[in-house]
Formats: sequence, C-alpha cells, structure tokens
Amino acid sequence: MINSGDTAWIITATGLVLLMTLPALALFYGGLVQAKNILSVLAHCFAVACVCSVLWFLCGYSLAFSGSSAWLGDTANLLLASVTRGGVRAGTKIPESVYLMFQMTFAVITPALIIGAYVERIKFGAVLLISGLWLLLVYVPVAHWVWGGGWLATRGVMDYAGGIVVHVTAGVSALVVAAILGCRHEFPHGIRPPHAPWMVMVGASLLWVGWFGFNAGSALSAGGDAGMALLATHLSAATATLVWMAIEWIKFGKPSLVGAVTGTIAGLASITPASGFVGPEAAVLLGALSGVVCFLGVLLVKRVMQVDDALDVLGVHGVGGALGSLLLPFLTLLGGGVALSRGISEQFMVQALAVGATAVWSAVATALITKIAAATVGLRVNREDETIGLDFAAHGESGYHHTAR
Amino acid sequence: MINSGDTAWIITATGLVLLMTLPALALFYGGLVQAKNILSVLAHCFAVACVCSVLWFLCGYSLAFSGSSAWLGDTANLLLASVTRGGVRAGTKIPESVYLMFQMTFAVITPALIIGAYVERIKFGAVLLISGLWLLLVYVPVAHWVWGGGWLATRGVMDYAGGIVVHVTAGVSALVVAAILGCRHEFPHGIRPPHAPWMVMVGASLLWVGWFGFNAGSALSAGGDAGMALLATHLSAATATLVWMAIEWIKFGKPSLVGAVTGTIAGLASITPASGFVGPEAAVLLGALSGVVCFLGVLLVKRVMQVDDALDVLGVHGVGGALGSLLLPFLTLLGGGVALSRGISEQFMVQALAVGATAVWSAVATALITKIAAATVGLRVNREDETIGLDFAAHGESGYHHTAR
Amino acid sequence: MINSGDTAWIITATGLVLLMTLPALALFYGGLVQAKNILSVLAHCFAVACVCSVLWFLCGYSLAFSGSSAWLGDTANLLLASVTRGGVRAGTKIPESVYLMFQMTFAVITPALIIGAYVERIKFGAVLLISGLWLLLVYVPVAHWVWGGGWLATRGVMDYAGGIVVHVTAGVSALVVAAILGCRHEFPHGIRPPHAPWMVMVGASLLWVGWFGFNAGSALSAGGDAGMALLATHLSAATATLVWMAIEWIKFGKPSLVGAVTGTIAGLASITPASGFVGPEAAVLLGALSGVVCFLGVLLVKRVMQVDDALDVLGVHGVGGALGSLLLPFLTLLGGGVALSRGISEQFMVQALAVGATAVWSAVATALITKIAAATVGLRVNREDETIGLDFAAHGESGYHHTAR
Amino acid sequence: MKLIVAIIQPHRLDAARQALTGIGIEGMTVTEVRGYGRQKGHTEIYRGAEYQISFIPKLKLEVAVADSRLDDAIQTLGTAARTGKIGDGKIFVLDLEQALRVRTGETGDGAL
Amino acid sequence: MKLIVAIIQPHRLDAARQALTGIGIEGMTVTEVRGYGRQKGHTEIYRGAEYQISFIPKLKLEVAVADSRLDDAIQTLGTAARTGKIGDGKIFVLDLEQALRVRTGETGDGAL
Amino acid sequence: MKLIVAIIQPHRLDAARQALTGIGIEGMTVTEVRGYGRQKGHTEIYRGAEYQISFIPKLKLEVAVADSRLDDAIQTLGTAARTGKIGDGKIFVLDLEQALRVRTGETGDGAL
Ligand SMILES: Nc1ncnc2c1ncn2[C@@H]1O[C@H](COP(=O)(O)OP(=O)(O)O)[C@@H](O)[C@H]1O
Ligand SMILES: Nc1ncnc2c1ncn2[C@@H]1O[C@H](COP(=O)(O)OP(=O)(O)O)[C@@H](O)[C@H]1O
Ligand SMILES: Nc1ncnc2c1ncn2[C@@H]1O[C@H](COP(=O)(O)OP(=O)(O)O)[C@@H](O)[C@H]1O
Repeated sequence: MINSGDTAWIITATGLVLLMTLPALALFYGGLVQAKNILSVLAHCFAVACVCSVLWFLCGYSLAFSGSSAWLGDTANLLLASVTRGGVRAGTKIPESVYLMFQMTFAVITPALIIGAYVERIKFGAVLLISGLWLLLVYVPVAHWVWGGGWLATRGVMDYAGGIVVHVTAGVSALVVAAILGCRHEFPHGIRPPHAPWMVMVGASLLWVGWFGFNAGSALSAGGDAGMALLATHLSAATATLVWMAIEWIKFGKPSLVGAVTGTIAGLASITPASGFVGPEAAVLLGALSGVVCFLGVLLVKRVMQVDDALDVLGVHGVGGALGSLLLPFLTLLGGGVALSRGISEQFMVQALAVGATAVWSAVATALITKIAAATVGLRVNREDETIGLDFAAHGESGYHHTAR
Repeated sequence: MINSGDTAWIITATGLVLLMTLPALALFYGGLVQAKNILSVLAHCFAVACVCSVLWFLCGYSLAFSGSSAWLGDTANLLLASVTRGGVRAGTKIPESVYLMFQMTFAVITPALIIGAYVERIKFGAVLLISGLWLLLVYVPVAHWVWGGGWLATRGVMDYAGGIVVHVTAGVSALVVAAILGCRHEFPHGIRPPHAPWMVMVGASLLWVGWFGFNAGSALSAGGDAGMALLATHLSAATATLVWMAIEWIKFGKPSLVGAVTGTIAGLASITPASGFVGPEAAVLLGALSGVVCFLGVLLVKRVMQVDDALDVLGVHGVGGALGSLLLPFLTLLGGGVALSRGISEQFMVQALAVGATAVWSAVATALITKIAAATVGLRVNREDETIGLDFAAHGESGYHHTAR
Repeated sequence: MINSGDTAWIITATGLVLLMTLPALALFYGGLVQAKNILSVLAHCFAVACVCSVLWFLCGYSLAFSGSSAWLGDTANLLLASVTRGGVRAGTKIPESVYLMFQMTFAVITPALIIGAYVERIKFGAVLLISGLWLLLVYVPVAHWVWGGGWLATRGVMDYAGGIVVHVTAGVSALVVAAILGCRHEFPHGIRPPHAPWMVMVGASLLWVGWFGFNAGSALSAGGDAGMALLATHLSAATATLVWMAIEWIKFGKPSLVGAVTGTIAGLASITPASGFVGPEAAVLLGALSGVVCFLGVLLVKRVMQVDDALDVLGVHGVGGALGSLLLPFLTLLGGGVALSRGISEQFMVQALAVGATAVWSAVATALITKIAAATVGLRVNREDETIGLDFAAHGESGYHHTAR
Repeated sequence: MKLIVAIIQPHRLDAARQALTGIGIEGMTVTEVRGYGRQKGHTEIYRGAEYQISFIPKLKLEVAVADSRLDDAIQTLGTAARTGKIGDGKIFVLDLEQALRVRTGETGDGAL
Repeated sequence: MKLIVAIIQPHRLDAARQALTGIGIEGMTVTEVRGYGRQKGHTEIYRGAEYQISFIPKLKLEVAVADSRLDDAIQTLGTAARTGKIGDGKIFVLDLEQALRVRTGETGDGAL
Repeated sequence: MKLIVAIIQPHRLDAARQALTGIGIEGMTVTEVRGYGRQKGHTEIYRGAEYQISFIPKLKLEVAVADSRLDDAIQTLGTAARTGKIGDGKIFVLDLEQALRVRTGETGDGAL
C-alpha cells in the first residue's frame, strides 16, 4: 500500500537530488573554471542530465533494478513498460514511478560528477557519448550489484546512499578520463584561478541542501531512519568544512572560501555510504577524518600523480566515498548506529571487496569508453578552441555580456 | 479529513511553485535581457508576485474557486472570509489554506510569464496595472471555467496543471501586449545578445525542479498520480532539451546552452496539461514534438510576424501549452495513460474548443487591458530611458557595481 | 508514534531553513556589500553555519531543549547522547532526530543574521568566536526560556517561529556589535552602493521560499496549522513589499528593487512570531504595518543613531520581530486567529515582558561577548585590509576573475 | 599619423563605427571608461541612504589615422557622436610617431 | 594642451578627483587597468594549487589640461595619489594637438 | 621617453610580459579593450536570432620606455605578440613629454 507521507518525502527528495545536478553541481563546477568556459560546464551538466534521463527510461532502470541476477537486471522494464499508475515498488510504500524517478536522479548526478575531470578541453560530442556509455556500462551494473540484488548485495555490502555506487565509480572514472584526455595546455603552472568563487559557494550550498534528499531520501520512507541520515549528513558536512578551513588556516595562513566548501563536499561524500547506518558522533568523527584525508587526496592527484583531474573529482568524491564505505562498519559501533548482521571485520572485508571491485571495473570500463570516444567523435578540442574557450568554440555563446551599450 | 502526507507534499509543492517565479523565472528572463535592464526584470517578477498575491486574497480566489456558476465564482470567499483553520478543501484531503496557497502560486506565475513580452521598454506602473487587471479579467475567469467548475469543466475539458489556464492564456496575451506596445527600438537588428546565459540556465534549472511541484502537485495528493505526473514531466523536459539541441546543432553548427534550456521549458510547458493523464512513453513523444514545434513557433513570431515578443512567451509557452492540450487525448492511449470518459475525437473537440475560447478571450481582454493602461499610466518609457536602461530609469539602481574602488 | 506525513514535511522544512542561510542569506547580504568583500560575507555565513551546527551537537540542543528548569536546559543530551534511531520528540509525531535538526537550522540562521552588522571590517576569527559564544550565551538560553519550557514559556509567551527568539535577539545584538566595532571608515558618506542588487533579490526570493519552512514548519506537523502559517507568512511578505515600494515611490520618486525586497524581509520577520496564531486578514494588516515601521526603523538607526549596522539587521529584523510579537495578541482577534488562553492586555504584557527581557539580555551578553573577542582575537582588520577588501585580506581570494585571458 | 582619442556616449558607438567605416576607416579600439565633467553623475538611494555616483559610463574610441584623413575623421566622428546633450564627450588628437602591424611587421600608414 | 595620464591606486580616486576639482579642473576620464611593476602581484591558493596573479588593479586617469595648468595639475594629482607605498603609480604627460567638445564643436582650451 | 601602446590578442599577454621583462622592461599597464578591424567579429545565435558581435576582446599594453630602449622594446613586443593570424594587433608609439613616479617624485627615465 502506498503511504502518502513516505511518498511526499521521496517526491521531494527527488526534486532535491535533481537540484543537486541542476543547478547546484553546475554552479559548483562552473565557478571553478575560467570565465570563457562557464557556459560549457553548465551545458555539460544539463546535457548529461537529459541524456541519462532518457537512457534511464529506455533501459537503464530495467537493467539496474529489475530481476535478481548477480550481474545485471533484466529487460522487463524497458521503456518502463511494467510501471503502472498505481504500482508500488516492492519493499517500500511508495509508487514505483516515484522510486524510479528518485533513482533516476542518482543516475543523472553520478556521470555529471565526472565532468569535473575533463572541463575546459573536451569536445561536447565526447561528453555526450562518454556519459551515455558510462551510464550503461558502469553505473547501471554497479547499481545492480549493490542495490539491485546483485552479487555484492548478496554478500551483504552496505552502501546507504552511494559511497560506492556513486562516489567511487565517479571518482575513479574521472581519473581515468583525465589521464587519457591529457592536461589542459596550461597545466599545471599557467592555470587561472576559479573565475567566480561566489558561484562555487552557491553551488556547494545547494548541494548541501540537496544532499538531504540524497541521503535521507535513501531511507525511502519518512521516519526515524531518514531522520538519522539527515542528522549524520549535516554533521559530517559541518565538521569537514571546519577541519578543511583549519588545515588551510594553519598551512597557508588564510582559510579560503573555496577550500571551506570543498571540505563540505568531502564531508558529504564520505558520509553518503554510512549516513543511514550511523549516529551523530560517528558522523562528526567521519566528517573530521574526511576533511584531512580528502585534502591529502587532492594534493596527491595534483602534485604527485600530476593528472589534470581539473576539479578534483577523485580527490574529493572518490577518496571520500571510499573512506566512508570502508570505515562504516567501525562507525556503527558509536551511539545511534545500526546493529551489523555479521562481525565487523567480516563486514569490513565485504566493504573492501566492493570498493575494490567497483574501482577496478570503473577504471577498465571507463578506459574502454574513453578510447571508443577518442576513436569516433574525438576527445579534445584543438588548441585554438581551448584558447578561445569552449563557450564560444563549442556553443557559440559568451558567458558574460556586461559591457555598457 | 486532512491527510498529513498529502498536505506535506502540497505545502512543499507550493514552495516549489513560488520558487518558479522567485527567483527561477526572474533569473531565466533576467539573463536574457541586457545588463542595463536586469533589475527591472527582477522587479517585474517580484512586484507581479506581490500584487497578484494580494489580489488573490482580496477576491481572486473567491472568484475563481467558489460557487459553481458557468462563468465566474462567487464572493463567498472575499478576503478569504470562509477559510478556517481546520477547514478541508472539498474533494481533497488537504486544508483549504494549503489549497488556496497552491493555487495562488499559479495565479502569480501566470501573469509573470507575460513579462517576457514587454521587457526593456515598458513603464513599471503599466506592469503593475496590466498584471493586476489581467489576473482578474483573464486568469481568474479561465481558471474558473477549467478548474473551478465552469463551463469548460462541465464539458469535460482536461487540463492537468495548466496548459490552457496558464500557458495558452499567458502566451496569447504576451503577443497582444507586445504588439500593442511596439518593438524595442533596436528590434530586430540592433538587439544585444542575452547578457548572462549562465543566469538563464540557473533559472531554467530551478524552473525544472519547481515544475515538479507544479505538475505533480496538481494531483493534490501524494500517491501514484503525483508519481506519474512527476515522471512524465521529467521525461518530456529531458527529451525536448535534446531535440532542441539537435536542431540547433544541425541547423547552426553548434548547440547553444540558451537553446537547450529553451527546449527544456518547451517540453515542460507542453507536458503540463497532460502530465497527470499520460505515461512515460507519451511524455517522451510529446517532449520530442514540443522541441520541434516550439522551435518553429519562436521563429514564426520573430521572423514572420515580426512582433517583438522579446523573450518568446508565445513561441515557447503558448505554442507548447496548446500542443500538449490538443494532443493529450491521443497520448492517453500509450502505456500508463488514464482511460478517457469519452471518445478520443470527442475529447479532442473539447480540448480544441477550450484552447480556442481561451485564446480568443485572452486576446480580447488583454487588448482591452493594455489600452486601458495606455490611456491611464502610459505604456512605454521614453526613448532616452530605454537607451539608459530601465534599471536606472525606473528603479534608480544599477545591476552591477563591480568596479574596483 | 511517528507520523510519516508530519515527518516528511519537517524534514523538508529543515532543508528549507538551511537553504535560508546557505545560500539565501549569504546572497542577500553578499549582494549588498562591495565587490571586494563578497566572498568574506559568504564565508561568514558558511562558517557560522558550521560552527553553530557542531556546537548544537555538542551541547546547544541539550541546553536549550532538555529538562524543564526555568533558565536553561540540562546536560542529558550532550553529544545528542539520548537521541535514538526510533525516538519520537515528546509532544510531536516526528522523530527526535528530525526535531533537533529542524531546531538546529534555527540555531544556525539566528547568529548568521547578525553578520549584516559587522561586514566589511571584522576579523574572521572574531566572527567565529562571537558567533559561537553568542549561540551559547544568547540563543540557547532564550530558546529555552520561550520554547524549551523556561520561565517565559511558563508565563505563556507566544512566539510561533521566533519573532523574539530569532529576530529580537539577532537585531539587538547586531546593534551592540556594530556599536562596539565602530563604523566602516567610509561611513556614512563614502559608502559604496550594493555591488549586486540582482544577488540581493535572489537571496530575498530564496529567503521567502525558505520562510515557508521556517514558519509553517514550526507547526511541527502537516495540517491546518501549518497551512494557516503558510498563508499568513506569504500575505505579510507580499503586502510589506508593496508598502515599502509605495513609500519609496512617493518619497524618492522611484521604487527600487533593493527596497522592495527589504520590505519582503520586514514582512516576513514581522509575521514570524504571529504566523501560526493569526488569519489572513491579520497577516495583510501586519505586513502593511511592518513595511512602514521597519522603513522608519532603518532610517532611525542609520540617520539618528548613526550606528553602522551595515545591512540594517536591527531596523529590519529586530524592529519587525518586536512589532509582530507585540501586536500578536490583538491580531488574533481577526478572522482565522486562535483563541487566547487569557485576556488580550494580559497577553500583551507577557509579550512585552518577553521582548524587553530578551532585548536586555541580548544586549548585555553580546556586549560582553564582543569585549571578550576584542580582548582575545581582536575585532577589526587594519585600515589597509579594509581598503583592500576582506576577500583577499582574510581569505586570499578574489570574488570575480572575469577578465579575458 | 595621428591618434584620435574620442570619449563618447556608450549608445553612440554603433553610429560612430558605421560613420567611420563609411569613410573608409576600418580600424578602431574601444575601451569602457567612466567620465567626470559638466554632466554631473547621479544619486542612487538604497534603503534611505544616498550614494553619489560621480562617474558616468562612457566609451573611449582610439583611432589611428593617416595625417591626410584626420580632419575627415574628426568631422565624421563628431557628427556621429553628437546628440546635443551635455556629456556628449570630447575628441582629442595626439601625434603618432610610429605604427606597426604585429602580424606582418608593416609600419607607417600601411599598418593602420 | 597636454594630456595627463596617471596610473594610481584605485582607492585614491576620490582624493584625486577632489584635489583636481579643488584647483578648478572639472573634467577627467577614468579607466580600470591592471598594472605590472616593482610592486609584485600576489598568490592565490585554491585547493593547494598556487595561482600567480601578476597584474594588480589600478585606475588610469586621463586629464586634458591647458598648458598653463599643467604643472599645477601634476603637482596636485601627485600629492593626492601618494600614499608612500610601492605601487603608487605614475604620471605621464603627452602633448595634445587638438581637443574638441562634441556637443558644441568648441575646440582648443575651451573644449576642456 | 616614448609611450608604446600595443593592442594584442588577450592570450599573448603572458608571452609579451615575459619577453619584456626578459629585456629588462619591468613596468607596464594593461587594459581590456575591444577591437574592430580586418579581423571581423562573430555572430552569436540565440533562439534563431542572429546577434552580430562586431568588437573582439583585445588587450592594450601601455609601456613607457626611455628613448634608447624603444626599438628593442618594439621588436621584442612584436615578436612575442605575433601568432601570424589576422587580428594580431598593432603597436603605436607616442612621444612622452614627462614621467613622474608618484611615490618618490622622481621624474624622467628614472621614473619608469
Ligand atoms: N579635461 C578632460 N580630460 C579628459 N576627459 C574629459 C575632460 N573633460 C571631460 N572629459 C570627458 O568627457 C566627458 C564629457 O564631458 P562633460 O563635461 O560631462 O560634457 P561635455 O562633453 O558636454 O562637455 C566626461 O564624462 C569625461 O569622460
Ligand atoms: N614603464 C611603465 N609603463 C607603463 N606603466 C607603468 C610602467 N611602470 C609602471 N607602470 C604602472 O605603474 C604602476 C606602479 O608601478 P610600480 O613599479 O609597481 O610602483 P611605483 O609606482 O611605486 O614605482 C604599475 O602597476 C603599472 O600600472
Ligand atoms: N586604425 C586603428 N586605430 C586603432 N586601433 C586599431 C586600428 N586598426 C586596428 N586596430 C586595433 O587592432 C586590432 C587588430 O586589427 P585587425 O585589422 O583586426 O588585424 P591586424 O592587426 O591583423 O591588421 C583591432 O581589433 C583594433 O583593436
């Protein structure tokens, strides 16, 4: 039977998670690039959202969330053929239409996260092709493994709202795309600073609010579980922000706004897998850890690996998602945590297996996808277009026409 | 009896639809004008929202949604006199206060849509006068005809969330106001490009999210109907966006961001009347059609009719709303559609009658209203103020004071 | 027992109130300052939100909302130790986790309101210290007095959503901080105009929408009370906006956008304490009054007192909150109002006592806190940093890097 | 060669450009500037506080011309920029010692 | 006539304008520029990456004056713009061959 | 002294600056300008309507140099700014009568 309260919350949560991509992530990423590329980033987010929505309708939902095989769903719901007006999603009290829409918003934002890796130099056609293939070859299978009754679900993996399904997949894939695509030609020394830090902050703020839908919505109901996820999400974000600020203050002498909100996202990504399983103390602890670990993750990719993962998708999302997924079993021990159905170290092994398998699969499949794109539509714009900026080169527009007259 | 889940969703939906006007539509329109007129557009949206809210309280709600005469409501609810703290809106499980607030947000955004027709040259006083009169002479009667138990409701017209009541009225009226007002003096060749396409995209994104409240909220409950409306809304928007992008890519060589998000709005306007009656396949189909048809609609007004409907209210909203309203009967045949209570062609005739009657009434009444405004407060600012820009001329402010110092 | 509809609404409302601080208030305030200080204002809002969230977890919630002593809560909920996954907040049908999160968002925005008083010249460390101490020494006790079963609650004070707890505390404290801190060195004649009025409007719009969560959420349930609060909130905001515009139009010849949205906030602050107790007519009346009274309040602080409460926190929030709190008893007499449990004049005396006591306590404690900050981290940046702007001086960043190249 | 520096009303730019191309002058550089002069600025009022905006947006045109084209150019520009209102701006003329086209290295009148 | 071109610190604009009007010079044109010189730029750090900002915001004042007012103007401007810190800027003087007021067609000193 | 005024492609700024500092010229002032010339502007299409963008973003460099450094500076700047494409810009040279360092009051070559 449909419960109207649960349904009310999950429709709302669906709106909140859509808001995370449009416009929150778009603003967060858009403010970090140069003024001449702002529109291209917005266009990437917008187009990825549309492509993935339509693919979800065509086959994505069916392949992720129908049937119960170990590796992939079935075709019962191609074109959403079995979704009826009154149908309830099994195991919940919400209409299947709402369930699939909620899941769709996850399928939209995950490939959109990867955008941060390839901004300022990629061809628009490659964005569309890579995102579409990635949805089908990476997101859909992993979502099935973990949430759709696949082999990792069978093994008892815990991933409340997508530390593995969302953040590890996106983070690892981002690194692979960035490595194959190559650096922006000014990397690392001539890169210009974020053109609009204010926009980054607005994006981060909306991401934070939207994340309430992401994590507390993953309860699929409006009750104590959603409440606890809400609380944990918020506390982790707040703590990670303060920790990141403190690190910058100590290390660079000034705490920056861009740094602070990067900490927020690190805290949010880290708590995502754990949000529904832990209590407030654990959230504060994980938030604090994520501030430190993701800070190091960003430096690692940028300075040590020298890969131009331009907006730090691996360092923030990948590292954060993995961190939360791995620490989760231990964190349930603190007040408000759920009881595990097996031993902690056993659960940890399952988590590690899931993170590892997902990372490997993401890397391999993404490498393949990127090569396909390179061989067909091509990956990079030419040097001149990169200099002019993608806004005009790819979209024929200019971000700002403020001049008098 | 009040259902808390339904109420939770409709309060939320009310917030979402207010968000569509403030700030979503304001940003969408504001980014499309020149930098010197940005504040005036925001002021238009803001002031129209306030004027229409107060009029709704004074008499609008009563005249639209009380009584059951064919042409207009009654006066039982002037000053909302019959609304009690615990009162339930008949036919729903939500408080009347929530119902009237939800409806108020529709009464706010509809006249606000028309703003797109007259930006950059109208007097602020005329905006207030036209919007107020328009609410009472066009919106309120048509809302009564279609949703308040009036003559079109009696004939069985189907308009889930306002293809006719909102988009046809606004679109047709926009054309009439623009025609009477005359072109901006630089039209068509000296017009400057949108000053902030990023702002247009942010507005469109928030409109998309807000539209979930608009369409799924029109179920007035949180269940399967709302869920299906949500799904249909999203798919139409996504598909229309991709189609519009494809057209531009083929025709102009580059898919623009402003074009993409215009496609979104076309898809959303088109699905509005049908959203609660059709399933996902129909939504994708209608979305695709709306991308093509509204693209042509925009060109028609701009190039063939040469009317300076500056931000394409007729081409996008009017055409889209009419398209969805007319195709609706056929689209119910696809999977997930509702059963019609009469034959398809019969229903089509009702829909056509409703679209036609509404268009005629909107045109006639708007012409009258605009003439009244011309004769009293005057319509246009003088040429010099148009050159300086309405921000300073009408509001004494400047949109951007970024200069160092 | 947990009610899913109530829970759905209060989780949503929690998101809406967080949205009011991040990014709504940040944009509202950020647009009003000079371009060189925009990031610092955003950083203030962001950091205050994080600091207060963590303090709320550590002890704030416990000290405000546990136990039933007259002056302060107890320590039962330090670290939220007694909050369980399934626990329900007494007197409601929502999980305690949701209740405390909803209250946390209030504890976040109240100190954030004070930011408006000290922008463009304060040290970042002082912001953190003052906000943290203020939360514990002013907000927490007053919240306990009024909402947590303290001495004012015992006396029957009525404050639906925080006219006293939020707006009077913040308004009075803002004046005190501003007075101790001293004027910006260009005050009053060399002050530059708001650098981005469009941003102010976007912030105000989001505040308006968020305020639905603030006021209607304070019902803690999704039913008729929430509905009436929603209605009253909206009508007061709309009316106050129109009144403020009218005053400016008459007095200065042009109605400004910044003025209009200031009126909105005045209307919203004023209805806050009354929102759940009055009907629509009272809301319109109070909105109209607040437009006039807060307009005068702003002039009073700026011109007569000559205190550089830079963004008019006292004039708008303090005056508005006090106005609504004091008029509330009378306004319940109009249609849709609740029945008072005592005589009107008696209730008025209670309200006046509460406003007065809160104002005095806020002033004294804030003076102390500010002196502490002055003696430890220091209050003001030096003159050179003030000239350069806090964005670079305190955060090492620039708000806008739009230049070609 | 001479360098003409003209301060004009922003909305006269198109007229000025067209007038100049009309007489065969096809190159110019435009800068957004703010001017102070007899045309006083304006006051903006926010929340009852007055803000004096002393400087008014103008455009500066820089046009390098051969000596022989100078009078014609000044004449044309002056006519195109004129609205007759205070604040129409100024035309200044400086002597230009050298000119060089970066792409080709051409110098003198040929570089213009 | 001379054209004075002064590069100054942005926050000295009001002082400079007031000083000039104080000696009866009522016209000037201001441009936002970015300067490079002995005063080195600064570094901004975002997420651990350093961004070198080489160019510093300055304002350029252009003031056309009659020959007789030149020394006075330079003197006044120099004093008003000086803070004593590195990066205070420069004053350059160019010869101005002609000046014309667009509105009236006046030329020479009368156009200023 | 001479004032070199160069209109260049925005993305050549770093190269130009480095080249100049390479020959010991450590001061310059940059302005964002928009240019019109042989390199035609572009068209932007929004919703099927064409908008002609006639003016192209350029940067203007102003470099005051001692007479003795002029040729070297022009040469260096020309090379650094050249891409060989149309629209590379111009270098203009004006005579500079005076120069003054605001901070110290130094004049002449020493002020540069
Ligand atoms: N002496 C001057 N030096 C440089 N620019 C000037 C001078 N006087 C005026 N201007 C510029 O010319 C513009 C117009 O001058 P103004 O005195 O306002 O009107 P008008 O051109 O009608 O005399 C000013 O805004 C300023 O940009
Ligand atoms: N040779 C030059 N040509 C043009 N502008 C210069 C030159 N040298 C300096 N400037 C301008 O003057 C400003 C201040 O110069 P700088 O050397 O930093 O300090 P100071 O003025 O104290 O000598 C620079 O930012 C630049 O805008
Ligand atoms: N006569 C001129 N006076 C001033 N600036 C000019 C002139 N001609 C060209 N410019 C500037 O030089 C830039 C480049 O000129 P253009 O004719 O497009 O190409 P090129 O430099 O290759 O000849 C123009 O955009 C403009 O800014």
